[in-house]
Amino acid sequence: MSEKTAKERIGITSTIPVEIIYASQCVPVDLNNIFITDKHPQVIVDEAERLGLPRNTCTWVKGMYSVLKHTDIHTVIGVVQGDCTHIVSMLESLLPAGVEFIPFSFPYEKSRKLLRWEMQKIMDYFGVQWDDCLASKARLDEVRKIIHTIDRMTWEDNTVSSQDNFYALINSTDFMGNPEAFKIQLKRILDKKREPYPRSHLRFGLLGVPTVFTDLYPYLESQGARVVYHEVARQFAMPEYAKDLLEQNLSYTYPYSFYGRVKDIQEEAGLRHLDGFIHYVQSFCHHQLEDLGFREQLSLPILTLEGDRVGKLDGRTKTRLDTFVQMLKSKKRRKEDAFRN
Amino acid sequence: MSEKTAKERIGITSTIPVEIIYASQCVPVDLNNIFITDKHPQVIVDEAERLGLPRNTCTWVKGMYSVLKHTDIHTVIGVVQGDCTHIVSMLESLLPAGVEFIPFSFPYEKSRKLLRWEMQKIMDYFGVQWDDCLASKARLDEVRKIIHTIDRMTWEDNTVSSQDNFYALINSTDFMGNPEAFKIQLKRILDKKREPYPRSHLRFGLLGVPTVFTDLYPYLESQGARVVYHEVARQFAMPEYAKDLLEQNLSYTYPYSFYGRVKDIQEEAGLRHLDGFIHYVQSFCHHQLEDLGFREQLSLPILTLEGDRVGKLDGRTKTRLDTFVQMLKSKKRRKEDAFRN
Amino acid sequence: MRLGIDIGSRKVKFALQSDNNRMKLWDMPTTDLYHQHLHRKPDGTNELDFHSLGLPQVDIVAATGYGRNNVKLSQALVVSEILAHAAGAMRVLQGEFLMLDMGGQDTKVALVRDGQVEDFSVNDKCAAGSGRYLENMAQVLGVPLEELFSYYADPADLTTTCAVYAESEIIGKLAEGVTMPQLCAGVNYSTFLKIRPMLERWPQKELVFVGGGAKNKAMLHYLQQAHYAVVIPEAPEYNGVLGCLEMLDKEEEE
Amino acid sequence: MRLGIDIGSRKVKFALQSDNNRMKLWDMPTTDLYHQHLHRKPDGTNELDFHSLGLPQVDIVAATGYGRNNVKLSQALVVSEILAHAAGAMRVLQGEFLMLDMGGQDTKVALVRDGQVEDFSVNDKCAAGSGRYLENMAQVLGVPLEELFSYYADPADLTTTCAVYAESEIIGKLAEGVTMPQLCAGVNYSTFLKIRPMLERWPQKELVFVGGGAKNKAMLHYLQQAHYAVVIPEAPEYNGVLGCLEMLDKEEEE
Repeated sequence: MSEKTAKERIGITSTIPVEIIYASQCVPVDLNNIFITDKHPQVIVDEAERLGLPRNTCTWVKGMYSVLKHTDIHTVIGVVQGDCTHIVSMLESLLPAGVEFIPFSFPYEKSRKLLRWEMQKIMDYFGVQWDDCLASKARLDEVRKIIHTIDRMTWEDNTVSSQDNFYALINSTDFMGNPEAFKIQLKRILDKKREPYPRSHLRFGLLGVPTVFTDLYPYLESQGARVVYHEVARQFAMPEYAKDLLEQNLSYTYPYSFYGRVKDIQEEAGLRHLDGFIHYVQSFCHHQLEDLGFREQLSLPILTLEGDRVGKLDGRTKTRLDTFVQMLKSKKRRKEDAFRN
Repeated sequence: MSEKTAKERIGITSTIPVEIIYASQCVPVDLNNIFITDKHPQVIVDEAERLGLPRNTCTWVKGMYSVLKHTDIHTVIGVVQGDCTHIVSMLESLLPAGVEFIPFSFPYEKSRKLLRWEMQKIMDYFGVQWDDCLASKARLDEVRKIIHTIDRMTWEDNTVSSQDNFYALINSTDFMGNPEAFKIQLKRILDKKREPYPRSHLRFGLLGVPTVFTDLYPYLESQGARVVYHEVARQFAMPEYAKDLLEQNLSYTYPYSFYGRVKDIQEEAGLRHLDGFIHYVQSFCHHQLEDLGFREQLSLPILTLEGDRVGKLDGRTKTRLDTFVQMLKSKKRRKEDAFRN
Repeated sequence: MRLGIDIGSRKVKFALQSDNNRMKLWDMPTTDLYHQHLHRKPDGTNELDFHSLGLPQVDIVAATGYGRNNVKLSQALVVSEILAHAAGAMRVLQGEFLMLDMGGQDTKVALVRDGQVEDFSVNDKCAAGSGRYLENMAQVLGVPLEELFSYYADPADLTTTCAVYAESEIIGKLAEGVTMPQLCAGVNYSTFLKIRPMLERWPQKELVFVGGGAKNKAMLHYLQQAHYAVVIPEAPEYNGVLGCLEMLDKEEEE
Repeated sequence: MRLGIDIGSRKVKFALQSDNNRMKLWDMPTTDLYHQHLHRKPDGTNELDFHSLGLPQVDIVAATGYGRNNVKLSQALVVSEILAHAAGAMRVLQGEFLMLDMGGQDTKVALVRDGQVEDFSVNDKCAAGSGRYLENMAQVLGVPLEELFSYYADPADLTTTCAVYAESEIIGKLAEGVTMPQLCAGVNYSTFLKIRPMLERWPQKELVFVGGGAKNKAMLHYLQQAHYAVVIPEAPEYNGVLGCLEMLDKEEEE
């Protein structure tokens, strides 16, 4: 390990076995979260374009790039297999001087041996052992347990909003750099105790990467619909957390085969009684290509939403959402009518 | 190996250790080459969009997708690390039924152990041994030797056109499925024996992936400029061919670090007396991001050209080329004048 | 008296249905509506100013179009324009069919089955091939839109996807000697190519073609050539506003 | 008599320099040039028809602009429009400076040093922020282009990048109560944001602003706010054609 001091902030570009960083006393920082929780994320994107990033590049990559230019982060762990090559190009060719880039791969074929090798590499870098990591896994699992409860309350008790559900799941990539403080935030969600959402609300699964829309959830609720399944964000929270650290990172679906994701989606769609899917695709992202695949593999109706820059839902996107909600409600009503007659 | 018959055509999406396929008596087919050498490549792209591929996807990915839909190829080896994730998404989620996808990784950190593991995996699939592959390497190196001669004649003797240079290099990904027939084509280039190009012609290095322009080389020549260095295509031809198969695929720069490419470019720029670079970027490709990196790392003037659909140079691209050529010529003239006085 | 209103990005379309079921159709620029005919209320919603519109007090208003969410008409039943167009299309065709609406910015396709929208698709984020693209190209070629719409034979091959940059490609072809009719046909054909994947998502050959784009004869030709049985309602550009009145009817029935 | 001609995608600009060095400037639609004033020769090149242009026989012609390659004027010295604009800019500034040309489709920046173009950059493939984008937006907002160009204060935040879809965003903001001046300023500011990265490639603060876009007062304001010392030549839209005549002079000297 190259002279890491405790509390040093370590950037990550996507979910990695963050237990290793916590074991080293360093603090993981998900660059995506810094970007999107900024007061003016759009200014951050403008800055990246000003610095010369092509406009037809994913907004998440632009956001992370600007963030790296302006923070005190000197080490970034980047996922070089299992995420996107735009991030790799950015980390490789555009890092400011003095920032070190540590590559991490999720081996495509889910090889136990190769994944262990990759994890060992990061452990060696930070000078920690498997046992240290298992200890930090226990610490994080305490928090994950609450996240899973919140997730269950979202779809089963219907007493947690889509927004709170997303907040809990998405912050599990880095535990906000402080698992115990994060836990307090999560407990606040548990304590909200709201009335269950009405049964008439449509139940959506949101497939794909996190959106850049700032008002998706309230808008959906105003139309009588909710997201009760965040496919990728739920995976960030390691739903299979009970197993060991290696298994946990092998059963994490996102970086591996598309069909592993499909299987997970099919299972959760049944369990959660979904009415349909919203497949969110980020402009210029390779996951756009999977839209066709989802349409072939999944039987529920799918609405594809494309997002580019950060901000409120635009009129075109609202039209799509309205139509999808109104169409599904009318179908449902007709089905119920037919059932009654 | 799953019942491969000799002469079966095996699709590849980028350069891989093609020696393995030849060792198995199967025939490698670079899907990019099938696409771009078609009489109507644009129709192939239209077809991919018709089938539902998003328009803001790289044309090469679209082309390969259509090709796969219409050929008799049942096995595709796709590069899952060291190339782009758009291809991976395409191969994963959109392959027609009955087509098998074999992943191949160039390990990011150039680990000998991991690369050997990857190559062994493909060898096992085809049921061949290292010795068989070394034999086919000897067979291919015969052809590579001619390609390297053609490349040398391009920049040193100035008696080979940019077009012929590119033809020789680009077809080294699959040796056109028939190394001996390819050799005959290459000998024809050797036998052309044209007068050296005038010394006044500007000498360009073309960085980045192959272009989708059909008339770049004649247009450049009409303006008094030539491409005497094809960065990536030259790498396809394995310029370090003398070493063993593993070494050969470790010294191949394209799938590894950006800085490995920069080093190669700097060396060749000096050797080949380049006047400037054209950095070709495919719309929506992650390599677009490296344009900034090249501008920081390389000292010669760089013209960035963006291409989207296949076809002739458009007016905007011609304007860029004209300006670049005229600017460099005028700079050169001024330098020579200053030298004379 | 019932009023339907379709608030598009450039034009607002009105349909006034009198109690004896007579229909009056007209339009105005969207900016005029915003500037002259809305009362903004403290709660952020708006009221149509029937007086300045020269209308009598109207009982029921149904609104559709992009503007419907922004304008938040307090007096209106608000309907998605895709569903409105589908409802409009059901006036002229029953059973199972596709609705194709070509508007100024977006092209929308809906699969209709037994009076119900089963699924739909909208074009992607890039506006190549939109109505605005056709308008721009007509302007560049110096022909009226109606004339542009009449050419379909021997289309020039246009490769530029951007609605703005296609201009220079067209001018270039003109200089190369490609004829005006070929270029007009090329513009239409490239638009058809853009729309086709949306239609082919469903194996369906009955098609109702609506919106301002339905006046494009070349598009009709290409659709028929692709074996679609095409129905175009009268006044196809008013299909959305008429459809939203239809939905009002249905709503009342229930 | 020397004639300069700048063949753009929509307009052709002419500069006729008489022997006593008087300059006459005028323009016409590009399609008119193609249809009425060219003789197509068997070898694929074209000849300007001086007679139909109402011109006397001209000695020397210099041509620039997008159309220069397509038209292949057999009588002309052909010059890249970036170099032509740089040469035009050198008429008003010496030493080291940036040339910023905002045309209808493209924005071009050149770094000029001691009478020589050292480097240049052109905007990317997406036409958001081009002159055509500004024209479209003026049309949507219902203001003349000159008026659009006058607003810079308190710009509305526009996030849509596509020149066509920005329309619906603008209409939406209008409905939300954002004022016309703010929207106009927003259109100008988003264009400035698009151009800025091209300028910042070189650490240079002297700037000659040319092309039709140089009439954009808001753009001038933003450039000055970013600490550029901006020079705008007289008749900036004729800078290219005047520059190509300048290059003819240089050519003759050598």
